[in-house]
Amino acid sequence: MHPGIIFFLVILGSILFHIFTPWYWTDVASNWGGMDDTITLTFWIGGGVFVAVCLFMVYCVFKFSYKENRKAEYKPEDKKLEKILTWATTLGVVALLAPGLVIWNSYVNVPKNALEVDVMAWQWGWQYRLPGKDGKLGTTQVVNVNDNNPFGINLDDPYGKDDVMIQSDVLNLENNVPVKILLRSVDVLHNWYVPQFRAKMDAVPGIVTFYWFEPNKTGEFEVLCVEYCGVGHYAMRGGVIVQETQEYNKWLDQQELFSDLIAKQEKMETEKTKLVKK
Amino acid sequence: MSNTDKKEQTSTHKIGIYLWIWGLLFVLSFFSYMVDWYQFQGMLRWSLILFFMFLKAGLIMAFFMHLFWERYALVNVLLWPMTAIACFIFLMVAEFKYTLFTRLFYFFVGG
Amino acid sequence: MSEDYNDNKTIHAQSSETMGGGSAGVTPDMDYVRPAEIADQDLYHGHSFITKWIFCQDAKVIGVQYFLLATFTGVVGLILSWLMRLQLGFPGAAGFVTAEHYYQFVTMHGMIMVVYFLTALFLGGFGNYLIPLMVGARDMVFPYLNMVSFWSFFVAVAVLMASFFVPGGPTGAGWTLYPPQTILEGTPGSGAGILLMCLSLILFVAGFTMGGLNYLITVLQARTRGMTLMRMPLTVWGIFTATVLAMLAFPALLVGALMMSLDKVLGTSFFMPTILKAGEVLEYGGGSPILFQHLFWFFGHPEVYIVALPAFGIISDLISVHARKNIFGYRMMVWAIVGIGALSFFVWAHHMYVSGMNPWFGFFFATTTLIIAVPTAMKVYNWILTLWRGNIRMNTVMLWCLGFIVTFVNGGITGIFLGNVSVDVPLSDTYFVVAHFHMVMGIAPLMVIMGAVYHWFPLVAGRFLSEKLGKWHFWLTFLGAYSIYFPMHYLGFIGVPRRYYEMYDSPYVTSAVGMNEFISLAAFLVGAAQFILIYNIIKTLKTGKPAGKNPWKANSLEWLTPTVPPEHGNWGDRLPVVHRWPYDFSVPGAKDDYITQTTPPSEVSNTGVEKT
Amino acid sequence: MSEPKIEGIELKPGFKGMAEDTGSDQTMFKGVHWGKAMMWIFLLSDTFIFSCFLIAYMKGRGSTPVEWPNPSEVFALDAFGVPVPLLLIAIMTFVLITSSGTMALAVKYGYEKNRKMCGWLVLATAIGGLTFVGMQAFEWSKLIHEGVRPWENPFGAAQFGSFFFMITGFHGTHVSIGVIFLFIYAYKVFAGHYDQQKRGWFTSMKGDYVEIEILGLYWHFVDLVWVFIFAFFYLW
Ligand code: HEA
Ligand code: HEA
Ligand code: CUA
Ligand SMILES: [Cu+2]
Repeated sequence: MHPGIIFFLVILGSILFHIFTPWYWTDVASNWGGMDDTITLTFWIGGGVFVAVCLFMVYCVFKFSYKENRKAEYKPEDKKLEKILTWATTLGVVALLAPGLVIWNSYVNVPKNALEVDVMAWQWGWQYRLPGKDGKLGTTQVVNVNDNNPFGINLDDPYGKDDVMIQSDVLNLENNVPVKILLRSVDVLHNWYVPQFRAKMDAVPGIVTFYWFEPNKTGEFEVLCVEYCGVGHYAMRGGVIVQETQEYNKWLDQQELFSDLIAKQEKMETEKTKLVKK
Repeated sequence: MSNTDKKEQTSTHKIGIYLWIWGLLFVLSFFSYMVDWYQFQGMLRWSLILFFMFLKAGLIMAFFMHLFWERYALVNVLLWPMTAIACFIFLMVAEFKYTLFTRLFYFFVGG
Repeated sequence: MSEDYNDNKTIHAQSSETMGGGSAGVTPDMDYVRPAEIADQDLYHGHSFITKWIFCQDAKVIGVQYFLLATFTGVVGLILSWLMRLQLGFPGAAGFVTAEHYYQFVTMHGMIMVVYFLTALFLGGFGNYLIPLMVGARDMVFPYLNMVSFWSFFVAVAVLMASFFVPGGPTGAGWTLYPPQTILEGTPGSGAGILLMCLSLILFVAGFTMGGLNYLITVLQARTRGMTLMRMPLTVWGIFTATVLAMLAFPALLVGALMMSLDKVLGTSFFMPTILKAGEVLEYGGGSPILFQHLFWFFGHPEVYIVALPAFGIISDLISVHARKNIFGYRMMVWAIVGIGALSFFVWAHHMYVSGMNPWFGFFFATTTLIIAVPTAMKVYNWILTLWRGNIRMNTVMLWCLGFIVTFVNGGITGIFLGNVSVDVPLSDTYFVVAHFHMVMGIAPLMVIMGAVYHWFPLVAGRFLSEKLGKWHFWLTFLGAYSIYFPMHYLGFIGVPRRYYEMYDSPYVTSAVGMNEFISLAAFLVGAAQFILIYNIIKTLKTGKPAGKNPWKANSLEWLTPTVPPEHGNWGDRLPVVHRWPYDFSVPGAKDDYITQTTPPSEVSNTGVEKT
Repeated sequence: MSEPKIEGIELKPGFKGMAEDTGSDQTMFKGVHWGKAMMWIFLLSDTFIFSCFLIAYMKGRGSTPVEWPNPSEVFALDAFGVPVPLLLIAIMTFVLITSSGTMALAVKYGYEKNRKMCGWLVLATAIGGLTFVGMQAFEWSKLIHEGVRPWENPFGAAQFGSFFFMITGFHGTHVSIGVIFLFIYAYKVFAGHYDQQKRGWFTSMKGDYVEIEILGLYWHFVDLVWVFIFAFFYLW
């Protein structure tokens, strides 16, 4: 069999695989559908070039296979052709880059009304913190983290007192409300990623990173840690539940506040001293 | 590759030029020391430091390392790669500012 | 001692003669080549077995040494990839592949394949063997240093392999070695393993620097008469530019490795912020993990081109020779190589789009990254345009070339996905990335290596490798590898993250269990197919068909040595004199379909060669 | 060093010359000895190493919210009971520049094949280098005595000590290697190896005074790096 045929079948197979594959994106559940569109666009342009280049190659292989008496063309350069190709490629690149940059611009510019969520990562788990009534998260420091202060909130920060603490790896979000995810880590790099939301960012110890999205489908989603963080990396999962406003508020009301925790501790403290006195 | 014939009279530079540069280096070092001595601050300090630094570096490279007398082929090969370093420096300045900002903003009360 | 050297007191009086044939004496004007400006090189000739084969200063022997040692590390990397695939396709099938071991295997696999296998093989192996021959030098300019370079590499490999046997095992931090986890418990091999890794890398860099200086100065300062830069085969251009990249990129790795070792050993906090470990605050604080990532990728991105550029160069030569046609757009090819090399220092943070660096960098790096696609695209076009109206020999070498084009374009296009910053966001750290870089780095350059082995084996060993075995080897490798990595992209789409030991309890992977098994089976097959090559080599060394001089009818100098395989000093008494580029194939009016680089114009005066 | 002359071509100056050199056969750097070209490329690579160190230092210093120690106080030295800022550093700079000057002259006399002068000047350079290393050792021990460690220091940000010891240590290593070679080369000059074209240990090349220039390049580079360290570490 002529090798060209096999190469041809490989190309054909790739196209067919792409068309009929059962494995593709999960349905997007956030505002980042634009990323999917850019991917589709890249598939069209990039895939088109791939197919064109390979088919041209296959054609040459058929047409110009070795013959004793044939002499190849002698043509070191073709300035015009090279120029056309350069510009065509540049055009393709611009067509890909432009939408990409536009989306990135909206990715790094968080809407003002976004709800800030503090996502705290460690080896190997997650917990979350929402701002209280004041709408602001308190500042934190890793050195403050202990049983009495699981988020390491700076005690002298007034904004921190009413923060909502969710010491579970499942986070609830309100549908159609933009959230700004503020990521931090107490030990190594992690990355909080829900494939359906498309967005991700590393949690880096020593700084706070962010990204935002707006969930637009209710349901339960799995959170994956997608930055290698040691042996437990593959098991570092969490969850997100996107709910309509009512249910969300119901859930929110049940959560513990930092001030509750402080009060509880103080109570325990006084009881302890009472016991000791007795 | 001993391509210099023994008898060939290699013309060298006059000793004066070396002594001049030598002297200049001392003077410039003295000046950059004075920047600290007089505790200049802010932009003035920085521009003086960098000015003296580049001047000294330039003199050493140009005259002590003979780059001034080398052919352009060598000079260019040596200097162009510095653009990569320049880019690295430039971006890392932006990076440290950003890091410092997030640290102050999220880790310190009132930040 | 001095009788061990050939002593060239004066510049050879070659100025008025040329190499071409027997027409000694008068040289026509058109054949004029500038006289020699540098004296012939003095070489040290080994006498004993040790100086001839072990501590040998002949670049060709050093090249073979590099090649063999790199292949050894490649086989280790291959076996590690088998173990990984065993776990991924059939979890639990090999009980000893625990999560710890899995991560150690991934790390060592990645590092070995990129640095100790491909870099060493292309630059150390092919570079040493081919550069002096192709530019018409007697040897590398500093043969002694060259020898030390290989032995540093040897020690580096030994240290690396030793890390398998220290307590805690080799490092399992991922080949990117991101701190803080690299040096914290919770990552396998965070004790001795990581230190040995850093040490080994530092040794590698030191050794490579010695070799690299040799390659650069040989190309720049030791070419033969008539050999201008624009008459060098693209192989030399590729290796040369890759070496430049290496000389400028490895420093960042060296610094990163050193600083990380200090963090580990002395407890400095270059990369270590305040860290809470098991409820205790460690004695670190204030460092910046992202700084390491910048240093690593300032090295890491040029590094991937360090393995790509030699491949680009070599493939150009192979295609041209076997399509019996000049490489199309040579000038453009050279500029593209140089341009890609230069640009590669300005794109590094495209590996860090989601690392939490300054978000504005995304714009800069996406733009620079996509710009690289343009020169790369020109190279691709020129390869296929070289095939156009050629006279293509469909032998094994050509098959590898075609396989390279398919896989490289495929991988390059997926690179474009990743380079486009917001498209990278969902794809980063998924199997899409794994598929991208195996296609473009694991498979494409490997195709080139294989093609190069089939192409130059007759030169090195004087015998042809078996075509029949070669074709089996090719098809199994190409089809197998393609069916590993093409479907793997779609794992990335459904959301399977990389560096996952297993995730069978997730909805993302349950639908792809079958695909994972298939990929693993293909990987076993492809790996096994490599032993066909090894068998082929061993068999050929004994019984292969003798090749004779210039069996492929190529033009470049390495085929034109007086003896085949070439001896120490390469050229006998006289250095060759070059009159043209190496791509004068199928020139109209010439009687053969090739004109070697040493053929003076007067001998082919009636042909339509272009002036080069 | 001197204008190269190549039989058979006319060497043009400036960019024209650069284009022609690049386009010519055999060598790109016309008249440049292999060893010298190698040293230049090596130094280029080494520049990248030091640049990475300094960039890392800049990034580290710039992004720490903790107070950075004031170098002008930390490195002050008591002279007659008064603390003089950066005194030791100033002397070290002085010594290093002095040695750079002697080296430059050594190269000059080497080219004039003036064995005696060349030898003495190389030796002087070596001694200058040794003095520098000695003073650096003193500086280190002083700081260590004051409680500065790679992992901590009493004056402020912990990274101060880390970067200080690492960068000056790496530079000091370069100086020390240079000193060793300076002594070796001083011996070789005095012994007349370059006049007799005796083959070196590392290479199959014949000895030549150009090796002094190569060594000189290295030594000036060490000085050059110090200029940057001085500016960024001590003056910032
Ligand atoms: C040989 C090695 C090699 C090569 C050549 C490339 C080439 C490219 N790579 Fe790849 N890459 C790697 C090896 C390589 N890469 C490795 C090892 C990693 C992962 C490391 C790790 O994290 O472990 C990686 C990861 C990686 C990332 C990070 C992904 C992530 O972690 O999130 C990105 C992002 O930008 C990227 C981009 C590119 C681009 C744009 C190219 C371009 O150079 C490709 C250019 C080529 C083409 C574009 C094809 C030919 C062109 C045409 C046919 C013309 C038509 C095209 C258009 C009009 C668009 N690569
Ligand atoms: C050049 C680089 C290279 C090569 C060739 C390979 C080859 C292979 N790789 Fe790998 N791989 C990497 C570089 C490479 N890889 C890197 C950088 C990583 C990232 C590590 C990390 O995340 O830290 C990685 C990670 C990686 C993963 C992801 C693990 C994870 O994220 O959990 C997987 C999974 O399937 C994998 C599989 C394979 C397989 C099946 C092969 C092979 O089986 C494919 C077939 C191999 C061959 C065809 C040739 C082998 C060659 C020889 C044996 C030499 C013979 C040569 C002569 C005689 C001349 N590799
Ligand atoms: Cu946490 Cu991976
Ligand atoms: Cu890259």
